[in-house]
Amino acid sequence: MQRIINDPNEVVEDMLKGFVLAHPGLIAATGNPRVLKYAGAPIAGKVGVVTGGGSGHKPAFIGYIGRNMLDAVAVGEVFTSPSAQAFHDAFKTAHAGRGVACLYGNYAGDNMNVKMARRLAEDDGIEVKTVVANDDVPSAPKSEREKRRGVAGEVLMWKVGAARAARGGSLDEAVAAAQKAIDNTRSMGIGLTPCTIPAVGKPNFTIEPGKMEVGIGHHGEPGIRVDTLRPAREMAEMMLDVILPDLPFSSGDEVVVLVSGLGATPVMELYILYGAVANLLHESGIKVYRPYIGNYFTSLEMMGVTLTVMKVDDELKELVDAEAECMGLTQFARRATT
Amino acid sequence: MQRIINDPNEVVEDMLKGFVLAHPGLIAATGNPRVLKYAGAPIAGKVGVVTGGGSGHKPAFIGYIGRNMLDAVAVGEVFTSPSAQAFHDAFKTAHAGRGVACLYGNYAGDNMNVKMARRLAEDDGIEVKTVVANDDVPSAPKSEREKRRGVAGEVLMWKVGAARAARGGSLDEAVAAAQKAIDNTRSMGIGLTPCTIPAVGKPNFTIEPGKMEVGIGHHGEPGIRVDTLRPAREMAEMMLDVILPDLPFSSGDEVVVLVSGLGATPVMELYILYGAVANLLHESGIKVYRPYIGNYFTSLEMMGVTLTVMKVDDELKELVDAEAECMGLTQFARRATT
Amino acid sequence: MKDSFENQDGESIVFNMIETIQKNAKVLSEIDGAIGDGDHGINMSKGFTICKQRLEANPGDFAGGLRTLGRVLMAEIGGAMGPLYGTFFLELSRVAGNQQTITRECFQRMLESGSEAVMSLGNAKVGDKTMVDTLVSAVEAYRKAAASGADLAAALAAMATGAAEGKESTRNLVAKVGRASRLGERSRGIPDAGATSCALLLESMARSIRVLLAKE
Amino acid sequence: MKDSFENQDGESIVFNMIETIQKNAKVLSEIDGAIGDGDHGINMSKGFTICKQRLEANPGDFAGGLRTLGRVLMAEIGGAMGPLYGTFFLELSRVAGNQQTITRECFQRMLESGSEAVMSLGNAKVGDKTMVDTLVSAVEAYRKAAASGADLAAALAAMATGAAEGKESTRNLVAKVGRASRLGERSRGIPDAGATSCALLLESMARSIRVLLAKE
Ligand SMILES: Nc1ncnc2c1ncn2[C@@H]1O[C@H](COP(=O)(O)OP(=O)(O)O)[C@@H](O)[C@H]1O
Ligand SMILES: Nc1ncnc2c1ncn2[C@@H]1O[C@H](COP(=O)(O)OP(=O)(O)O)[C@@H](O)[C@H]1O
Ligand SMILES: [Mg+2]
Ligand SMILES: [Mg+2]
Ligand SMILES: [Mg+2]
Ligand SMILES: [Mg+2]
Repeated sequence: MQRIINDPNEVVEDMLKGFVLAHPGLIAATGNPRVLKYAGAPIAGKVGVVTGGGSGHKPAFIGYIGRNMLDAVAVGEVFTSPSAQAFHDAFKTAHAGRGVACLYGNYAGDNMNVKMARRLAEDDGIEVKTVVANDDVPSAPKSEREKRRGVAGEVLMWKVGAARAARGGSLDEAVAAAQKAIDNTRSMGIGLTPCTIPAVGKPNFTIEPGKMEVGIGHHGEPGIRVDTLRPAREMAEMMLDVILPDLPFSSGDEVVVLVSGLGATPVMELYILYGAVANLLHESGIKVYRPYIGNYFTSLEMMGVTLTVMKVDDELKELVDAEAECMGLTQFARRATT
Repeated sequence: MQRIINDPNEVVEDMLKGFVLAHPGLIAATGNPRVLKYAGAPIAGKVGVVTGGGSGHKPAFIGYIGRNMLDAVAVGEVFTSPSAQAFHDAFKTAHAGRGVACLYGNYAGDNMNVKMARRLAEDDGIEVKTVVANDDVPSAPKSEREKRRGVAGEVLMWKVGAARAARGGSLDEAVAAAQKAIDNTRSMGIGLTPCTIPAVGKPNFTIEPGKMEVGIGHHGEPGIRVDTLRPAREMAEMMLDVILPDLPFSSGDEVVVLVSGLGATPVMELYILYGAVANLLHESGIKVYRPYIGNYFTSLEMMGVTLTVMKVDDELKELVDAEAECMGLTQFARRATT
Repeated sequence: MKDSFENQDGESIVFNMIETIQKNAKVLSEIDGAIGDGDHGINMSKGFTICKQRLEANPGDFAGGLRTLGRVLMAEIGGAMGPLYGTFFLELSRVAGNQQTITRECFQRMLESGSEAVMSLGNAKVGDKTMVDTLVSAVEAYRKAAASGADLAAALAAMATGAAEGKESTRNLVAKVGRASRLGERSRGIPDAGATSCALLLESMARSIRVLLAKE
Repeated sequence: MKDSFENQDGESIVFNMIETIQKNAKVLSEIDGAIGDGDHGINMSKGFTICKQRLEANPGDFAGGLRTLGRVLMAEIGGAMGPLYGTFFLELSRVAGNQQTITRECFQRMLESGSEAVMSLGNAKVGDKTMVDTLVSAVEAYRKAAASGADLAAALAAMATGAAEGKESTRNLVAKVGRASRLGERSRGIPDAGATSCALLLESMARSIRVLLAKE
């Protein structure tokens, strides 16, 4: 295990220490060591925007704490949901009197911990509403969409929900915007190598060289099949063939595309894939309104990629384009030169 | 080779296509397929700022093309200097009448190609001045500093030189600022795994599991020794023990710290390392003015890290803090919340 | 042999469960590693060890120990195990809380209430290859023994056997929830990690209580 | 056997060099792979192949072919090889450029001028385990043969032998520049890739010119 760590059981603690030191003025620690917040939070008059999830997905989740982004994040062990207590404390941290939008991914642990945390927050008189991301198409058939996992589409859900809240939206409005974002978003991943949780010390699944796991999840959850490794342009086709019919996306649609590496895939390759995706979308008459290419939601040192497509209308465009400042996604308000 | 590519001999072409498609309004193609430019370049009245280098180092080099950053970049094959022609065309592309600052790294190929390109540019009446980054301390003793390679410190050199040019600096001023930046910058890398050039198909060096190569270069150039893998805090100590005495950095200094992953190391680990670096600098009485942590200058899918430290005065602070917009480093002008 | 024990004497039961988890952490991780992600022992022993520190600083009775354990698991463990085991022990504690003496009937209510809470939170059913298989089999065995007139000690012995059987039953199941579900058919042949830890915990409780009952 | 050849007849010399590089691309990459980064054959054949296309579209004489080759390498190859081989062939072309007939003396000036330009650009010395070892040994052999009265054909034969010897000499050297320098002592035992390609190119030139000289 070729790692830059101290005690493998303390990677989350050590990472959080470094993260807080690295982003003064943007990130602040809180009373709960497993909760970080935006230095400016809670922001008077603003709906609090919160998420939480296991570690090992950088920039997710704490990398999206910031200006016009998330107010507080509950932090779990590597690939493990944060505790109910952490979610509860994150709610309290972000709450400025107008309620809290908890925008998180559909995993058994997260569902349970958020459920318990909401109960606790209710006792405090904090209104919490949730949006559960389920953009990962291969994880369940469309008829069971509520079973699908949340993957890189969460980044767009956060961006949109947080921008709505930053613009003065009510709790219902922020939640509605985030829900609309995720309802219009579909994703799919391809895994090329496994990854190793530091505390475990060896990969807990394998992908043979020359193979790829189509539809893999963000923690190595099983895909829909193992296939021989294909050229980037066939991978793009394969993913769009699953993603596009599911919403469905149709000719004339405008979309945001997010190509996120899983961690160890060189960024060069993400652009190669994007080139293929852009061509195919063009051929389908679908217009890319705005692409994001980079490591937005990773799985430690897995090689591979997640492709995410979100259909946008004027409202979603406006919210995606809003200025944002955080470790994972800093952008100026859209103008000619972006 | 678990890769997201098409023809391994065409990875650079394919990547460039995707990159141009991904950043409309920021990046534009030019007449030379191996030269990309800022969409707004050449900028009337501004000194052109150019670099060039081999591919496989994303965001370097083309990821630093942008507003208040580089105007044009010459692109080479993977780990191979761009041709003299590409440098020459980049100079012409960036030139707006006030000359061109070519800020590049100290590699044999780059030196030769820039030298030839300068000759060609002279014939065109374009004044080109160069700054050669040589921040990699382990690559040669201090007495032979001119032999040292340029590594992640180049990012700071570009940031500073480009900001000076963007603020209306003359060619001499832009070059002086970039030179000052690199003269105050020292770096060192540690490699944990090798990497594979797609066209070659297998790693061209090895690092045994449980070992680390101390002082490794950005293309796997040999380090000063192979050591057993150590905890992050010892790696930090080891690197600072080489970096700090070399400038030397002393108690009371203010520094910019850049921790760049080599590609496949999870970003979590970069923060763990930064936590250790920050503690050690604090103990040495050195104040971190601004840290950058992320994948700023990579080597395909190598695991490992480069630590870069730049001593800053008021001028360097001002230029580092300037607003910038590019794929690799987008930041708002420094204010309370950054 | 007594047929009940005092709530105030029961903290040792919790300490023994902690010791059991600490001792078996490696084994639990190995089982989880065979078909899951290999962290079950790490997750569990982390929570149980923190609980031990709390209890040492702040001793109490059986219900109090269970409450601390449940709270710590809920606060510190996260994942699915934190809320599931957290809920389980908080439910045991809630039912035991206002009882001075823990009788056979009381312990039965504790078990039933705990296992129902786990199932309603986690939505796992018997046969899904989870801790629920252990829990349901154990509670069933306890209930049957009690219904046929067994005393507390005998009912606990039946529970331990039922737990072991429930755990063993997971060996030939295919995982339907959790990380092991990745493997589908390949998850057959290895017992479930949560089912194993649950059996260890219930066996430990049965043993500890029987020791208390044997005391004069 | 003639003792000189016409510039306008010499383009085949360039075509033959191109073919040599294309045929040996795999071998060159393998040699580079043993102690360098394994791309020498790829780099070279890429440039030489582009040159071939240019020449086919736009035929010319010996100097013209060399100029196209030099320019393409300079424009398309990058790395250290682009400017080094680019400079080499541009220098050959420059010296040959205004000569209608290429004599023994002329070819000597071409070689000397080319090898000096390579050394002044790249700063490698004999013994650094680079193409310079081949080049210097070849030029030296040609010069010696010519000085002792050999005709062009014989001087070229000497050059080819000198090139092969120079290349062979790199086998037992430790690399001092370029990527192979990573290996230090371990680079011993394998010839240098650039030295190998340079010997192939010079041998090819010698062979092609001798064919021209033999023609009536
Ligand atoms: N919904 C559920 N209901 C009951 N038990 C569950 C459920 N999901 C998971 N489990 C149990 O959790 C165990 C795994 O725990 P652990 O390894 O600590 O967490 P993780 O699966 O997050 O790595 C499984 O062996 C299974 O018994
Ligand atoms: N400074 C130099 N002078 C002469 N030849 C050099 C020099 N640097 C490198 N070479 C030659 O370049 C060859 C390697 O070329 P190639 O593999 O194409 O490029 P790279 O080393 O960039 O991968 C070496 O075998 C050596 O002969
Ligand atoms: Mg786990
Ligand atoms: Mg090379
Ligand atoms: Mg587990
Ligand atoms: Mg090479």
